[in-house]
Amino acid sequence: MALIKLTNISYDYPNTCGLDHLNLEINTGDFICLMGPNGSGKSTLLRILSGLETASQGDYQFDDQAITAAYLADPQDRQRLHQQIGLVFQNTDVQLFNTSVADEVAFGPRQLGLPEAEIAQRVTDCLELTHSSELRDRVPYQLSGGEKKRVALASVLALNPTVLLLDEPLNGLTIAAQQQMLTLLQTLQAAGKTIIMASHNFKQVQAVEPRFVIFNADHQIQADLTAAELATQPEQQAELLTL
Amino acid sequence: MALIKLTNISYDYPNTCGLDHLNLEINTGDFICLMGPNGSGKSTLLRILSGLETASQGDYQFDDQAITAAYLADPQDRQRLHQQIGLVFQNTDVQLFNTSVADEVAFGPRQLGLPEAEIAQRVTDCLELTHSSELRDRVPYQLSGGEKKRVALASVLALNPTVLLLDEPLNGLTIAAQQQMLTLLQTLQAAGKTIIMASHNFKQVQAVEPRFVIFNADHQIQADLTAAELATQPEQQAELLTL
Amino acid sequence: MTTKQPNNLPTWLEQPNQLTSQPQRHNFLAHNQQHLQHLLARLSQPLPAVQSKRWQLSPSISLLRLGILILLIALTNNTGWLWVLGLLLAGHLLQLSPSQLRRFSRSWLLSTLIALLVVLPSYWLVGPATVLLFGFKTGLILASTQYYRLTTTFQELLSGLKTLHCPNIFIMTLAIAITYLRMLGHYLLQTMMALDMRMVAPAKHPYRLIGTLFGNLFLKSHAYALELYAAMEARGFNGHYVNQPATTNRWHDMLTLTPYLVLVAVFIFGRTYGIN
Amino acid sequence: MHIPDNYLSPATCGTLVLAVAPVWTVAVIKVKAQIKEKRETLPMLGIAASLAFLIMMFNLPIPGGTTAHAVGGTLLAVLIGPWAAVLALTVTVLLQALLFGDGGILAFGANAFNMAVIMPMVGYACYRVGVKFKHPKVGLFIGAYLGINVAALVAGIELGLQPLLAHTASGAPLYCPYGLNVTVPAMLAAHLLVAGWVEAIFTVLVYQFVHKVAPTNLYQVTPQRSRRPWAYLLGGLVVLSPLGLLASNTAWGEWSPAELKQRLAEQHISQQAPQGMVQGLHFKALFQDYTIGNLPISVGYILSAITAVLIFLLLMRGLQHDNQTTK
Ligand SMILES: Nc1ncnc2c1ncn2[C@@H]1O[C@H](COP(=O)(O)OP(=O)(O)OP(=O)(O)O)[C@@H](O)[C@H]1O
Ligand SMILES: Nc1ncnc2c1ncn2[C@@H]1O[C@H](COP(=O)(O)OP(=O)(O)OP(=O)(O)O)[C@@H](O)[C@H]1O
Ligand SMILES: [Mg+2]
Ligand SMILES: [Mg+2]
Repeated sequence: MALIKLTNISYDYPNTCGLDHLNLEINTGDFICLMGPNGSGKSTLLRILSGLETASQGDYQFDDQAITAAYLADPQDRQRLHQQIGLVFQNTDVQLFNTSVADEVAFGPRQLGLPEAEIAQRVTDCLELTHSSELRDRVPYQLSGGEKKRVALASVLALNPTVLLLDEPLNGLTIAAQQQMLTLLQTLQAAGKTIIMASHNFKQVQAVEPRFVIFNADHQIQADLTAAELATQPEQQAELLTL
Repeated sequence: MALIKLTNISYDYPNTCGLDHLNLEINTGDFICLMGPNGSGKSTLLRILSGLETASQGDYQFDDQAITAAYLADPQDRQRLHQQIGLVFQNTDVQLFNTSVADEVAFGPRQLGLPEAEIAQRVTDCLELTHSSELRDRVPYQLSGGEKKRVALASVLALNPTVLLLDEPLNGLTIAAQQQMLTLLQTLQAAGKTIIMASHNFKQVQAVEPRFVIFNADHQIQADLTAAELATQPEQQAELLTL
Repeated sequence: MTTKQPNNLPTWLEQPNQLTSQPQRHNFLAHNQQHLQHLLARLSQPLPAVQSKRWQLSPSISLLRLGILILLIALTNNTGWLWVLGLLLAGHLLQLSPSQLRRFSRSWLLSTLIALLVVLPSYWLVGPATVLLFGFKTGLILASTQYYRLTTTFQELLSGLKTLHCPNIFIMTLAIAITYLRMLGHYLLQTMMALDMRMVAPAKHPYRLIGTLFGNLFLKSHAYALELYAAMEARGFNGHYVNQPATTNRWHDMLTLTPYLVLVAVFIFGRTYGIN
Repeated sequence: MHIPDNYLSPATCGTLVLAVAPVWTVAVIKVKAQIKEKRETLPMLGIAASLAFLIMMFNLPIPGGTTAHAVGGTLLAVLIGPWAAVLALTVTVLLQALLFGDGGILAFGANAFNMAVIMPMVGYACYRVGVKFKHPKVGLFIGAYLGINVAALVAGIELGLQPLLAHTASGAPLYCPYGLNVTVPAMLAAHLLVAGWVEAIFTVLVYQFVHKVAPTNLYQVTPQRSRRPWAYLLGGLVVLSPLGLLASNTAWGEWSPAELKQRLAEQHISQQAPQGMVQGLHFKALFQDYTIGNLPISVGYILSAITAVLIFLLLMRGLQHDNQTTK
């Protein structure tokens, strides 16, 4: 049974289209990379998956539960969904709001009411995993662009969500840092997490062999290829390289 | 005579170092790409160059004029500097503040008091150059990440500055859009503009053969190589590929 | 390209979470998000809701007209007068498109109703006449302000105030405030969403959270203030907004204002003859 | 707290605008000096205005399931300085009145007076006292609580005076139909019990956050060099005081208890003047309705105003820091 199932999802912004009749199935443990032109709807899809918006039309099933506006209006259900899904925003600025990086990472676990010792453990672990231990006592909004990205991931990881949604997490990172992050994501996938990320860096992402879901400029899914399938289609590959 | 001359520039944030004793000379018509690890000081340097901050220490000469705190305190001098230097911020969100993309691009020329016909012309041209004509009537803050980047560049271009500072302009763009933008920048350079950009995409940027100024993690310049020099140093090149 | 040795995950990250859920009485975040979205929708409207091509008033005149109208309504206690003013207003309302008119009526009725609810208890204190008169006047005032709001953009308001010689520092502040309202509102909305994503349990200290939210908003806006202002300066801003020159006709202006001036005159001089 | 149109008589509105005008003048002068020192004050003004707007539209949960909202007057005063806060809040109030229908357009002066002048000033004064005694947070808490309550009290008085100021020949009120005995308790009860606490807690928490992360972003008091603006303000108030005569048939809010009682009785609102006012107004006996001897009324007004200003100055003097340490 698919973990996430989207049937005929459309999303309309007040005067533009966001998504147009999408169908998508995602299984537990998948590593998915969303690609496509600017403005094709990748961020919109991630926001719908995270429950921040509800689709204008169509059906979104998460773990056999229909995620509707009514479901999300219930605070308890909403919480349960957010415990399972973590989202790193495209603009990480909006995501960091605490007084120190350590507090930022501790925020989620603290909400859960975990014992302080465990919270401290999680903070240390997450900062280490994202190579940002040395930022621990800095003020989040004063970090550089790439540093913010890493702290944002750490703060989401600390909640240990089963599904990780990442909106262009590689943006603004150096190539080396991109590789580190991809390796981390791969490790998380190996541990059973489902990872859905948007990215334009086909070259880098290819190394972790994700399943590519490719949007076209009309806000539709144009292709949906596993790494194995992609390997047999050199012309597709060439196209992606210059997308 | 160099257009921009930095001598022994340091910049200290309240509790971290931003830049450490930088020396740099930039000539009219240069195309410079700043590279380096996250948090190495690229954005800080661009902010100093644009006159947003003044260095804690050292000397910044622009067009034979020392840019000091006192110089910048004078509104007229400040304005003169700003007319020559345009900056696209790393976080484009802060840069877009009008109610429509067309107004956004028209803002600068209108402030300069140009006739309406010329303003309209500039708006059309700039939107075309950045391939964003179809965004004309959209609300800037509702654009997708990549669209914002292009509109931000258009709005700076409309002022026709002689020096363009671009903080990670390729971020969030598709590979195709990155190439378009680089081509545009190359054309601008050919027209005599000086271009200084920060980027992590060595692969893409290499195509336009810029001069690479490379920072190390200690906020210093580690290397300063023209494209020709780089071509003769394969080991440097390999290092940059994974930076 | 070689990927490095996968780093080992801590054990807590390898096991799935135990889902918990605690009851929560009300969700202030969701509530406020809705509010903000409404505000942003209103702010992002680049054109006035209603724009008449033939009869474009200069912004200062429409502001003046609004002032005169409200003042007249507030000053008079004569129902006949109010009737005339009401007719004038209704004439203006005719210019609205049907959908706009519906929108107008909805918000107008609602606000008038609220105003009436407040005054209603005074029925037992001072009798029905006061309540009626008050309701009538308030309704008219609300209608005229509502009409003004529907037909005026922020830019027009600014240039209107400017023509009326409002101090520059006020105009500047107002202009920046409107601009920023959009940006900060958007930022606040996004931050609330991000917060929402990590609100995996009811907030133990909702107020601390709100303090964090707004403290953060202030600091961020402080930083934004500097950057945006610099960005504006970098694009030629020098403390004065240069507006798109409005294409208005002085004769139209005067013509539209005439009925109001006549009314004012009648109001002032009519007093001696007992007209109102 | 936002007074809509038609609740206050135009005369009251006009008087209040004139009363705030000198404050605005001083604020502009003060802020211009502040801008010269710190350029970012200019954009900060606009930002603070929009911040205040957002604060006022943000619903805060209160026990019992309903919501309230803070105003943020005291908070802004502490963050960007009291005079800048006056300007910023004025702009917020204007914006709300013109574009969002919160608060009236004619009542703009009254709303500005309550929320943009009284609130930040009272709040900031308390905060300064707190700082002086090394307990800024306590000062701030009290300031925020007091600030909003004083503002509510003033709003209540403004509203409650209307039946006395403007009524038809038969005594039917033309504007707000409730007397002081209704409006003041109503406004105060709501604010003393709920809104005041919300405001105070909110203010302190935001302050705490900013203080922890970036204490340098708080408004730093520069040692006072010139007292000119105060002089302008006070001078302006002295000159304006005869306006009290214009505002209504009798100067508003300054009836003798007997007259008050008679007026209230006239309207069958209350057969007795509120007890507090009977006592509170006794000092008027000294001046006998400001008519001292045989002087014309307006001169009497000016004299009274000067007296008030002197008392005010003396108070200020007493509260000021000494520039040189006295040994
Ligand atoms: N808040 C909004 N209001 C209105 N339209 C929006 C909004 N956000 C996005 N859009 C529009 O919806 C479409 C999809 O946007 P989305 O952000 O999902 O694109 P994207 O694929 O993430 O692009 P990018 O690669 O540039 O981030 C775009 O045309 C965009 O302009
Ligand atoms: N406002 C600030 N306050 C304090 N420290 C800051 C601030 N902005 C940046 N820094 C710090 O200064 C250093 C240089 O930052 P800068 O933004 O210039 O890096 P960068 O090279 O642009 O990095 P990136 O590639 O991630 O954008 C970093 O260590 C960063 O944490
Ligand atoms: Mg996106
Ligand atoms: Mg940077």
